[in-house]
Amino acid sequence: MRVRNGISILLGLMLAMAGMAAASAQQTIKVAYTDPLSGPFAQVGDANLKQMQYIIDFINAKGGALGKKFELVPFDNKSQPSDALIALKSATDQNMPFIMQCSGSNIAAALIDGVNKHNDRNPDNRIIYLNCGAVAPELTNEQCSFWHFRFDLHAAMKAEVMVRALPKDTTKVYLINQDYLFGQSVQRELKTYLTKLRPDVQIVGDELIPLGKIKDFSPYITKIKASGAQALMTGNWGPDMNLLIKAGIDAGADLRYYTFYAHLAGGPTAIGAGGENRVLSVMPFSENVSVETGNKEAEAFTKGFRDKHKFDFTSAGFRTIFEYLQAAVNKAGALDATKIAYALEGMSIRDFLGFETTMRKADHQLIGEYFVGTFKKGVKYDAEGTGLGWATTATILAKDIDQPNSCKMKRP
Amino acid sequence: MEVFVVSLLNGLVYGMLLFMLASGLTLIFSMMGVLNFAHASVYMLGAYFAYTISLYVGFWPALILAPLLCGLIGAAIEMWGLRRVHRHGHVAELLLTFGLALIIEKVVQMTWGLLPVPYRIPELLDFPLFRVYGTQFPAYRAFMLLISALMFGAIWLGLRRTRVGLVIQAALTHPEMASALGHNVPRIFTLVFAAGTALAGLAGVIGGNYQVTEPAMAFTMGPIVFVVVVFGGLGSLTGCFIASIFMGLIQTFAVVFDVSLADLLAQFGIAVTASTPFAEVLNVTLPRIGALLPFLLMVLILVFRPRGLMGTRDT
Amino acid sequence: MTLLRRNWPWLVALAVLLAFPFLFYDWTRGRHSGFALTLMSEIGVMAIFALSYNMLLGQAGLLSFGHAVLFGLGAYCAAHTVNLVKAGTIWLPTELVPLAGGLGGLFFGFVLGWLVTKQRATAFAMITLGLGELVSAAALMFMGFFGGEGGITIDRVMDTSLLGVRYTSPWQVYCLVLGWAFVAAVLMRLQMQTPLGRMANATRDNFERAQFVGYDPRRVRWMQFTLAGFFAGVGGGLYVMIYEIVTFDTVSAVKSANALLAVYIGGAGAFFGPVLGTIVVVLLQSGVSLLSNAWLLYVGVLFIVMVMYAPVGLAGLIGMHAPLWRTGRLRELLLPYLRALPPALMLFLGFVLLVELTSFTTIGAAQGKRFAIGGQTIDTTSPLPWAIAVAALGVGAFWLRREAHAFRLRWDALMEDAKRQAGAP
Amino acid sequence: MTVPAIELSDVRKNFGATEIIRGVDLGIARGERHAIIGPNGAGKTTLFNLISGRFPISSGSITVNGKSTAGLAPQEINRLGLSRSFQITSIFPRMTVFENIRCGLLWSRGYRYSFWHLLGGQKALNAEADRLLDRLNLGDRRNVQAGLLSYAEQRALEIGITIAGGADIILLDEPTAGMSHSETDAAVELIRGVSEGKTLIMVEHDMSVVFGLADRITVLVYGEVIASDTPAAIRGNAAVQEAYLGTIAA
Repeated sequence: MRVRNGISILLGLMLAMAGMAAASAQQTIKVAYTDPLSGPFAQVGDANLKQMQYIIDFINAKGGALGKKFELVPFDNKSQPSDALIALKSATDQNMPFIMQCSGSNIAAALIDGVNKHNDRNPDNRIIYLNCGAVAPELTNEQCSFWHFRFDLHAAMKAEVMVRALPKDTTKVYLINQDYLFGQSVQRELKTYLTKLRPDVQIVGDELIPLGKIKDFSPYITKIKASGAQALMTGNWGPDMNLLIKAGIDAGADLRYYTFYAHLAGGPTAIGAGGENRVLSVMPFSENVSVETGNKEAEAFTKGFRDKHKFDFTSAGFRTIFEYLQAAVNKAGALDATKIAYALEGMSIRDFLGFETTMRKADHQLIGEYFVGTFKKGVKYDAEGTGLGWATTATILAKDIDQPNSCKMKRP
Repeated sequence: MEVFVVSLLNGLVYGMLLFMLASGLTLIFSMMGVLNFAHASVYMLGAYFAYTISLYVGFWPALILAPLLCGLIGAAIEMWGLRRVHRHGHVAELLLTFGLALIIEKVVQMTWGLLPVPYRIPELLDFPLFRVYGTQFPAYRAFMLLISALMFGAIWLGLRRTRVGLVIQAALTHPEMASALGHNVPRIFTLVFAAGTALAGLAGVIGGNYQVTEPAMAFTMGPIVFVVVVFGGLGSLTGCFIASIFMGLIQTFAVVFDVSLADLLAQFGIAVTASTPFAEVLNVTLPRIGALLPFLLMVLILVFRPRGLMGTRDT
Repeated sequence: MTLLRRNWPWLVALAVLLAFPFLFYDWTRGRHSGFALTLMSEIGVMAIFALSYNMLLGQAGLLSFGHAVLFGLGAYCAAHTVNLVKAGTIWLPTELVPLAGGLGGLFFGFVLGWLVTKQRATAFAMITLGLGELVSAAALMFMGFFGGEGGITIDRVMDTSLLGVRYTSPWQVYCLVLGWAFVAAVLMRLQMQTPLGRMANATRDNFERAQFVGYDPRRVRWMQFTLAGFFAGVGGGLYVMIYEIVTFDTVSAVKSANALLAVYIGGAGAFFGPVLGTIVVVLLQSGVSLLSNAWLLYVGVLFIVMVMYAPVGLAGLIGMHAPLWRTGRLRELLLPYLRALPPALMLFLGFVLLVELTSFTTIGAAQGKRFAIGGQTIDTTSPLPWAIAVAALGVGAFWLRREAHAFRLRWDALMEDAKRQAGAP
Repeated sequence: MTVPAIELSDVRKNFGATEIIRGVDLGIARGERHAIIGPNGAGKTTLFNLISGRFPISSGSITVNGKSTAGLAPQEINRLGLSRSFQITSIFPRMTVFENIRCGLLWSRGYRYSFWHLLGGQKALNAEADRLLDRLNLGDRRNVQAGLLSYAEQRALEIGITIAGGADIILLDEPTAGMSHSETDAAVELIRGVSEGKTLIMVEHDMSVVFGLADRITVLVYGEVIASDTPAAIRGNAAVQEAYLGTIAA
């Protein structure tokens, strides 16, 4: 009896689900965007979404592509690869030509694999994956794909940037990273480039910590101090970075913190004034760059976001992605993923800060300039209302980080 | 020696923070049998309340007001939530708090946003108290130690010297006895739950600026508190205290000792190479798994001694 | 023949589920909706997972916080198996990949079960919690088996199919999922009626009594845990077939919590409860999360409402109507239900409006979204929508209370009648 | 000389510092109906718990059907042929009456931990469970949830579960406690019937039940056996009169 009832209800629910089916005509160029929009990492996706929306409005005001406007369609992937793949299915159902994702190399790996298979199996309904921040080097090396384009430097390149920005008088460094694929590769690459570019630097300690499990970093600071390190290099993000730096500042350790992510949303707030002149971050963009280079157009663009959102524009660099899209779609002349992908590879653009960038044909890795900023008082645009902001201390040009790759690209 | 002393101090501070959170949960868990999943959420609420209050009237009033608010919320949860589902058993109670944890996280996100809030240490305490071998010991940590020690003393006295305390103590070890003694059990339950959540709130007030106040802080702190409570044992505040300090110290010292199972085997003349079975596991060093040790210890102690370290009855 | 007569609902359900995706079929382009199929496949997998979880919670009274460990490890086993098959090391028909996952789950269920089933009740729950944390941390640390953050990827197109299907389209995979889900559900249903299944109930009800009828409760728990591991592993194997990747998320606490939510919302007491719960939870997660930022809040509130007012779950609520159905007086409830509907709807809409308004002023607005109902943009800063929301909430709640009281009286009277009627012959 | 059903020699049990059972020696012959009586706190139930393996003994030895129970778990003692009921009703409340009885039967009919037999198809087993239900006068309550039965019915069900497994030694802990007169009479008849040809040991406060059923009676006072004899002898035993019956008579 129960079973029978259960089944009839099940059927009823399923029918209700049918009501959710939807199809829409293709009036805009839809870009599916999937990142965590809920759960513990919601801040990442949330911050990106706001900034992209602003950029897209800007690009659309400049004409969009092929006379159509770009439209961002967000999907919450809850940091789960399976949900990202469901988002991919949803995007292909609606014939969206692009899917974009920024956070988490595990999800990126799943998406590359999923996009490859989908495009293989459905030649009439292909999709391009735009990677705006998943940085595992593997993604454009062993796992490289014709359908995947990465618009951020990968971990090895960032490591090189960090090493190049290390001042001459720093000779003892300590490496601390999270114990998973990304952290491990940062650790490895930092060592590689330290030996290669700075043989004078001594690595006095290297440490892997379990991801997101440490609540008190004081013991690590004690250990780091005991090692006599002058600088700490870390790819940590989120609480693992915030708590690490806080613990160091609290203990009064005389250290400089070289990070990958201190400039991202939440970082400056968590670090606070104690990080002045101590915290450095490797970044694709800082609002103060345009001030420092006197680029009025770029400054107006970024200021517009601040005025509108009362919020830092840390990822204005995403504008480059959409400028590439705009150019590539126009060049391809049709919303055809294959044609757009061919148009994208090898394309070069002078970005809005005035630097040359190239989408490397061999591995679909964007090579562009990168900055290292120091957390300082007295800059024009401060970060998160802390009164401190990022002053550029080093600018690394594309040619300096044009690392080789091992990609064997298969083209359709 | 230097590392040892500093680590000892750090371990103590962290252990005391854990104790502040865990003591409330021990009270609740031991007496009502409720494994309160929302406990760490209240800890988070405490931090956020303190942040907001300190924006208007400063840190010191927040130190009193925020825990009170948390206590009120706790009382509300007990009276309108837990009491209702009590007859459906402990699983239902646990699930209720589990649902509350989900809701509180979302409500915090909706109220204070997704990013960390700038909840800072009061300026009065923002200076290094003393230096040990060149490492500063911030005054705020000493303050944390002081507060938690005071709290421990207050609970201790409260349980020993007041009438309600004596009833609670009796009920801690023999929950079925309290009602037999003719006490208003629902009222005592409400009181204990409110007191427990207020303690969590207090921990939030002084832990929120020591760590980072953000919506994920409950999620990261939650499991470890359970570990402490279960490890310490049901019905024993002393056990809880020892477990907190122990967990604080073990995580601190695990960082210092750079050894792995492979090193241990090497002592016995067995060399671990890449081709050894499970080489990957054997080569893991202690600092890499330091933060996981509490979970390992909890599993082990539950398997072999389900009443925990000093528990008066089985979990 | 009697078998068919008694079990026709199962077959009807199977047929309907097979036909169902065609509701989403895109006739203009001549293809299935990949989203709908993947979502339904996901429901199938999660339903198996939830049913296997209920083998512990519902059947044996064991509250686990780490069931995803078995699911995930099963998935990893299946993924490695597929890669071995692809490499030509072993031969296995594509259709039996989930079985490889199941055997993996069985193995880990047996090994880990030895540890966790030493205790029951809260101690059991805490051990599974700890174990879940340990395994999910290990999954990130050890590259060999778990493949690190990137996980293990597979290609499900294997050329070893027994049916000659290549499983390139989501539709083919959906059929595979449906088949396995059906088989697994039948097996789990049957397992309930075996001596072990019954003794699991017995140890849940009264483990001491079970001892004094000759059974070792621990052994019962262990075996039940192992079997639950098998079915969770089958689910994991199917997961691999759908997504062609398995990452550390599959062993995470979030996945375990999902099973718990599904089972409890659906009802642990009835066999189909977890399936019902899975549908609700997956739709909330994948459907509502597209519409609303606050979906997690809705899940939490739904969950709490269920725990407080309907601990028997959705299936239990439906089951309560069975006596009336038998006596043919179900339609007498129609009017009371209809009367309770408007206030309930009002309460619900008021609540949703309030949540959405709040969510849009704090999170949504910053995202540059507009709050629109039926194309009409709503200004979240004006007091009117807020007043409407609060009023709807308040009036709805008050009205529902009154209707609920009337409903309760009618219900009790009907049940009393039904009981007398049932007792009469 | 046949092996006694149960033999206790110098059995002691202490909880912490308190010694509850203080050196009990007791032999119970096969086929005997044996009652254990004594004032509250005498340790009767504790003795049952020791015999059935619920608690470990502190010292001494217990044999069941000639085999020592040292270190055995309750279920292992059960498999030696000993079954017991509880003072506080102990059934499977969320299962039906029929399933309760069938659970009692499973082990002894060799089903063990099987997960491949479908119980619906085990005709002999189900028929046997139904026969037992009829004997317990619970036939018409067959499909009711056990937790919903009346108190007396639950007690009857508990006896049913206890004897279902076919154990030849049956321990009943206050089987008629809390029953009305008519219910008690029915229960006594039931116990008399089901213990036919078996060894029965029971703790009971109702003296009419004790003297109506028992072949022998053991009197336990403060953890010590002060007398163990036929009902008639016990009735006449001065020490018992003094320690126990006297208080009731007075």
